[in-house]
Amino acid sequence: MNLYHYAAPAAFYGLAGRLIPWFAWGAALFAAAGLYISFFVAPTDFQQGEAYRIIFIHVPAAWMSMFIYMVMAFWCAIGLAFNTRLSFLMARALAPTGALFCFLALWTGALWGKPMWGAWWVWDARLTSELILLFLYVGIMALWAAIDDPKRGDRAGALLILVGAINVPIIYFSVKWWNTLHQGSSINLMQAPSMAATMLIGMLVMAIAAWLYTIAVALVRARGLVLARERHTEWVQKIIKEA
Amino acid sequence: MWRFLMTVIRRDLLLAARRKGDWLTAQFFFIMVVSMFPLGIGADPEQLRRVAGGVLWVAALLASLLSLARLYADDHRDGSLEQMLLSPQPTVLLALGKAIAHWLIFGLPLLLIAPLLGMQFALPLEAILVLVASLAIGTPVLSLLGGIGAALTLGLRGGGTLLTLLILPLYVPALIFGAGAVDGVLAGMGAEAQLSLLGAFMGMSLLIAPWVTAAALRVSVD
Amino acid sequence: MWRFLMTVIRRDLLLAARRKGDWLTAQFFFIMVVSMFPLGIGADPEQLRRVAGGVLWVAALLASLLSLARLYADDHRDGSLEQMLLSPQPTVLLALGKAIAHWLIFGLPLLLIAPLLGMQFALPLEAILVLVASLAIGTPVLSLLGGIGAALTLGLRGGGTLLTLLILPLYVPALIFGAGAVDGVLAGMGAEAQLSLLGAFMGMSLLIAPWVTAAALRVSVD
Amino acid sequence: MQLSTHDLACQRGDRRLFSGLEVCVRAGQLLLVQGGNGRGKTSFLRLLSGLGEPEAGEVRWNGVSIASAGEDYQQAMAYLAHANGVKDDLTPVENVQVQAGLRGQRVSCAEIEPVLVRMGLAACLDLPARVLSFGQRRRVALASLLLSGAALWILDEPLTGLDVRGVAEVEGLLREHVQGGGMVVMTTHQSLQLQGVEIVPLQIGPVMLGQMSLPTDVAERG
Amino acid sequence: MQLSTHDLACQRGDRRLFSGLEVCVRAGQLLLVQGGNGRGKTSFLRLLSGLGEPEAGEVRWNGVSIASAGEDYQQAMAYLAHANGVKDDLTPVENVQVQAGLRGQRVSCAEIEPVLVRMGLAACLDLPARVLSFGQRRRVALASLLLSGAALWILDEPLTGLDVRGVAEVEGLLREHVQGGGMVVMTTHQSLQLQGVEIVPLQIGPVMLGQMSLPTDVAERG
Amino acid sequence: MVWQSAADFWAMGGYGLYVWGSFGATALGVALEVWLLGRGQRAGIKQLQRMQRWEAE
Ligand code: HEM
Ligand SMILES: Nc1ncnc2c1ncn2[C@@H]1O[C@H](COP(=O)(O)OP(=O)(O)OP(=O)(O)O)[C@@H](O)[C@H]1O
Ligand SMILES: Nc1ncnc2c1ncn2[C@@H]1O[C@H](COP(=O)(O)OP(=O)(O)OP(=O)(O)O)[C@@H](O)[C@H]1O
Ligand SMILES: [Mg+2]
Ligand SMILES: [Mg+2]
Repeated sequence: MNLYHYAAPAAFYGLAGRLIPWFAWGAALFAAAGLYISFFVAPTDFQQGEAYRIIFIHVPAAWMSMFIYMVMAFWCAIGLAFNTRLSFLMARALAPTGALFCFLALWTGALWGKPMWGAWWVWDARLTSELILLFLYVGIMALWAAIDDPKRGDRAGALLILVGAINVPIIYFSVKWWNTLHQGSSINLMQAPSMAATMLIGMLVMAIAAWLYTIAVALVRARGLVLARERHTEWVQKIIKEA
Repeated sequence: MWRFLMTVIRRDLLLAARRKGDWLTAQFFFIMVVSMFPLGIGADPEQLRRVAGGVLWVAALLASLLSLARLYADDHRDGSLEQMLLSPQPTVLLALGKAIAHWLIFGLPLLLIAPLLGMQFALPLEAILVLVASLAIGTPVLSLLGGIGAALTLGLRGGGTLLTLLILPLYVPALIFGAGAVDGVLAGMGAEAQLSLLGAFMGMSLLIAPWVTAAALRVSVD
Repeated sequence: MWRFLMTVIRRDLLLAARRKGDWLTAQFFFIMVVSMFPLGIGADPEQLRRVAGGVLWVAALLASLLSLARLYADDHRDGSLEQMLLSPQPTVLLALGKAIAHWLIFGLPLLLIAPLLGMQFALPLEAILVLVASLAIGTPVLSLLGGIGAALTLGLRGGGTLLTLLILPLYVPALIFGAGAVDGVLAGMGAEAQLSLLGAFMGMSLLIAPWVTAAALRVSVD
Repeated sequence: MQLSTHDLACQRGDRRLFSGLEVCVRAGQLLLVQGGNGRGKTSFLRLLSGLGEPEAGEVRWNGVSIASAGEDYQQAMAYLAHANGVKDDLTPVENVQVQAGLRGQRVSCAEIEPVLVRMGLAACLDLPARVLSFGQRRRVALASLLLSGAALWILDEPLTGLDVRGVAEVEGLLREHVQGGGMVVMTTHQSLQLQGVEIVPLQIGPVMLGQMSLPTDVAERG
Repeated sequence: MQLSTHDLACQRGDRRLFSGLEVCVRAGQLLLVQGGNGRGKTSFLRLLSGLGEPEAGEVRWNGVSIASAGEDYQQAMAYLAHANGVKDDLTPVENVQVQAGLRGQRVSCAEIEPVLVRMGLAACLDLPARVLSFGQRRRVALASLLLSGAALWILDEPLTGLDVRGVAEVEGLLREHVQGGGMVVMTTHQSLQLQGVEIVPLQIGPVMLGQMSLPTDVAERG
Repeated sequence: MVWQSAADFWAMGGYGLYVWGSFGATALGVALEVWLLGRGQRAGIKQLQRMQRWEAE
C-alpha cells in the first residue's frame, strides 16, 4: 500500500468512509470524559469561583481555531506545490469548522470576560487578533462561495490562506504593540492562574475531543466535495445510483 | 525589464489622465467619509483631535479598496490583461507596475488632501506632518496588498464588497501603525517607533505582494 | 397589487436565500469596518463609548451603499428588470417592494448585530437600546434613498463609487439624528427628540423615494 | 384588437434610426420586423412595448395611445427581449411562478409543469436555471409567455440559441397563437416556416441586398 | 521551428473538452482549428498560448515544453483573442505603442503609422479608440500583431467584425506571413480564401454534419 | 463531590448564565454544524442524482 494510492479520490472516499465512525465515536467519548472532568472532578477555583470552568471550552476552542488555520495553510501549500487536488478539498472541508471554533472562542471569552473583568469585550491583543482571524475565515469562505469554477476557487482560496498565514503573526504582534504603546492595559488578561493538573488534563481531553470531532466533520465534508468534483467518473455514478 | 515596468506605469497614468472623473471619485469618497464623522460624533475639537488619526486612516483604507476594485477589472474586460500576461516579461513586474501606478494615482493625491482634512479635525501642525508621513509610508502597502485582492476577485459578481472582506483584515497592521503614529505624536511620545514599524511592513509587502498578485492573476485569468 | 408587492419581496428573499454568501458580505463589511475603528483610535473604553454612535452609523451607511450597488444591477443584466417594468402593476410598487426586501435582507440583520458591536464599544444597555431603535427607524431610510441611487447608476461603469458620491449626502440627516440619539442618551438628555425627527425623515423618504426610484428606473432602462 | 403606430420616429444616441413609421397589425396577423444589425429592430420593439419613449409619434392599442391605455395594454401584451429575464438561482418552475406573480396572476405548480414539459424541460424542473444551456433558458422564458395569456406577443429574436427542434416548436407555438386570434410582433435573422399565417413584413432602415429576399421568401412559403 | 502538442487534454468546469490531442505545425503551415460553438476551440488556443493550464499532456515549442521555454516562446508568439486588448481611451497609435512596450520593444510613431495606414485606419490615427467601430478596433489589434515580429500567430476568430474588404486584407496578411516562413494557428467560422498556403485542419470535439464540409472546402480552394 | 445538589450544579455558584451560556453555545454550534452537514450531504446527493438524470437525456 502506498500513500499515493489514497490520494486517488476513489480510494480516499472509501477510506474516509471507514474512518469517520471511529473519529466520531472517539470525539463523543473524549467529550464525555472531558465534560465529566470539567464539572465533577475539577475543584472550584478560590479566586474565580465556578466561572473558570469556561476554560475547558474556551481554551480548546481558541487552540483549534488557530491550529485549523495552520492545517489549512499546510494543505494549501502542498496543493499549490504539488498540484494535488485533494489537498485543496481538505482546506475547503476544514474552514467552516475552523470558523465555528473561532466564533466559540470569542463567544465563550466574552461570557467569561463579563464576570472577570466586568466587560464583555476589551480591545486586547489576543482578543483582537482572534477577531481578525474570524474575519479571515469569513473572507476565505466568501471567496470560495463567489467563485463557481472549482479549480480557480481552489487556487484563489489557497493564495489568500497563505497570505493570511504570513500576516496573522504580524497582526498579532502589531496589535500587541499597539496596546502596550498606547496605554497600559488596566487588567492583565490572560495571566493564567497557576494551573492545577486536573485543569490541564481536562483541557487536554477536551482539546482531543475537538480534534477528533474536527477530523470527522472534515472528512464527511471532503467526501461530499469529492463526489461533486468527480461526478462524471464511473465510481461516483455508481454510488449516486445506489444512494 | 525596465522598459516593461515603465510602460505599465505610464500606460495606467495615461489612461487615468484620459478619464479624470474615474479616479477622482476615490479621492472624493475619502473626503466624504472623513467629513461624515464630525456629523456623527459631534463637533468637540478635543474629541475630534483624538480620533483624527483613526478616522483618516480608516477612510483611506476604504477609499483604497473602492478604487482597487477596478485596478485589473477594466483590463480584464477588454482583453488587455491577457496581452500583458503573455508578455515575455515576468508577471511580477506587471503586478508591481500596476501597484506603483495605483499608488501614484490614488495615494499621492491623498497626501495632498490629508493635511486639509487634518485641519478640519483640529490637528496641530506636528501631528499633520506625522499624518502625512504615515500615509506616505502606508498607502503603498494599501496598493500592494489590495492588488492581491483585486487579482483574486477578478470578474466575480459583487467583486467590490468581496475585495473589502478579503483585504481589510490584512490591512490591520498598516492601520495600527499609521494611526498609532498620529496618536503617538499627540500623546507626546513621538512617532518614530510606529513609523519604522510601518516602514518594515511596507518593505515586507513590497517583497511578497507582487508575487502573490502575479500568481492570483494567472489563476483568475485561466 | 398586493400580490405584486408580495411577489417582488418574496422573490428577492428567495434569491437571497439561494446565494447566502452574497448578502452576508454586507453584514460582515459592517462588522469589519466598525471593528477597525478601535484599532485606529485606541482602546480607551471611555473614548470608544463617546464615538460609538457615529462610528456605527457611518459604517451602516457605507455597508448599505455597498449592498445597494447590486439592488437592481443583477436584474438589469439578466433582463428581469424589464419584465418587472412591463408588469401591469405600477412601478412605484416595484420600487417599494425592492426597498422593503433590501431592508429585510440588509437592515434587519443589522439590528441583531448592532448590540454585539455596541458591547465592543462599551456602551451601556440603555444606549444600546437607543442605538437599535435608531437603526430600526433609520435603516429603512437607507434602503429607500439608496434605491434612488441604485436606479440612477444602473449599468454605469464604476457605478458603486458613483452611487456613494450621489447618495451619501442624502443620508446626512439620518446620520445626524441616528448618531445624535445615541449621543443624547449617553449625555443623559434622552433620545426622543432625535428619534422622532428620524421617524419624520423616514416617513418622508417612504413617501417620496419610491416615486423617484420608479422614475429613475424608467430613465435608466430606456 | 389592433396595434398601430402613427408617424413613429426613434432616435438612439445622436442617430435617427427611423421616422414617419406607420404600420398596423390586427388579430390573426404576425408583424415580421426585418433589417440588418444595428438598424433599430430592437429599438422599435421597445417602443411598441412601452419600454422606450418615441422621439415623435405614438403607438396605439385599439386606437388609444399606449401611454393612456396603460394597464389594459400591459395586461394584453407580453415582451420577450434579448435577455430572458430568467433568474439563474431559481428553478424553471419558480421562475415561471415569479413571472406570473409579477403580472399579478397566480398559477399553481400543477398548471406550470405541463407547459414546461411541453417545452422539453421535463428533466430539469427542479434544477437551478444556472445549469441550463442558453437554449433551455430561452424555453423557460417562452413557457412563461405562454402562461401569461397575453393576446399580443412581442418577440425579439426568439429563435436565438434554439436548436432545430426548438425552432420547429416555436414555429408551432407562433402558428397556434396567431391562428387562434392572437397577434405577434417579432424579429429574427433566421428564416421561418409559417404556413397558413398571415405575415405583415416591415423593413426597418435602408434596404440591403441580402435581406430583400427574406420577406418574399417567407411570404411565398407562408 | 515547430509547435506540437503531446497527449493534450483540457477540462473546463467539470466538462472534459478533449483529450489525447496530438498535432504538429511547422514553419510555413497554417493550423486551422474547427468545431461548433462551445467545443473548445478557444480553450485549445489558450493552452497553446500558455494562458491556460492543460489538464494533462503538454505543448512543446521546438521540442521543449512551453512552460520551460518561457520567455523564448513568448517572444516568438503573438496571441489575438476574442477581446482585442485595445484600450478605448487611447488612440490607435498609442495602443500599438503600448502593446509594443509591453512586449519589451520600442517602436516609434514613424514605424507605426504606415502599418495602421495599411490596415485602413489612416483617417482615425489620433481619435480615441472608443469612437471606432468594432471592426476598426480589430484592425488596431492586427496592426500590433504585425509589428510584434512574432513568428507564430495564434488567432481566435480574427475575422469577426471585419467587412468583406477587411477579410480579404487579413487573408492577404495570413498568406504573406505563412509563405514568408511564419506559422499561424487560427479558428474561424467563416470560409477562407488561402490559395497557396499549406493548411493543417484540426477538428475539435465530435464531428458535426455542417462542419465536415469546411476543411475539404478550404483545402480544395487552398 | 463538588456539588451539593442539582440546583447547586445549575447555579454554578452564581455564574450559571456565563458557564451555561458558553457550554450551551458550544453544544448548539456543534449540533447545528452536524445537522447542516447531514442535510447538505443528503441534498448534495439528491442534486447529483438530478444532474445525472438530466445529463443522461
Ligand atoms: C472574547 C474574549 C476572549 C478571547 C477572544 C480570547 C482568546 C483566547 C485565545 C486566542 C487563547 C489561546 C491563546 C494561546 O494559546 O496562545 C486564549 C487562551 C486563554 N484564555 Fe482567552 N480569550 C478571551 C477571554 C478570556 C477571559 C475573559 C479569560 C479569563 C479571565 C481568558 C482566559 C484564557 C486562558 C486562561 C487561556 C489559556 C492561556 C494559555 O494557553 O496561555 N480568556 N484565549
Ligand atoms: N442605449 C443606447 N444609446 C445609444 N445608442 C444606442 C443604444 N442602444 C442602441 N443604440 C444604437 O442604436 C442602433 C440600433 O440598435 P438596435 O439594438 O435597435 O439594433 P437591432 O436592429 O436590434 O440590431 P441587432 O440585429 O444587432 O439586434 C445601433 O446602432 C446601436 O448602436
Ligand atoms: N471559465 C470557464 N469555466 C467553465 N467552463 C468554461 C469556461 N470557459 C469556457 N467554458 C466551457 O468550455 C466549453 C468550451 O468553450 P470554448 O470557449 O473553448 O468554446 P469555442 O469552441 O471557442 O466556442 P465558440 O465557437 O463559441 O467560440 C464551453 O462549453 C464553455 O461553456
Ligand atoms: Mg436587436
Ligand atoms: Mg471561441
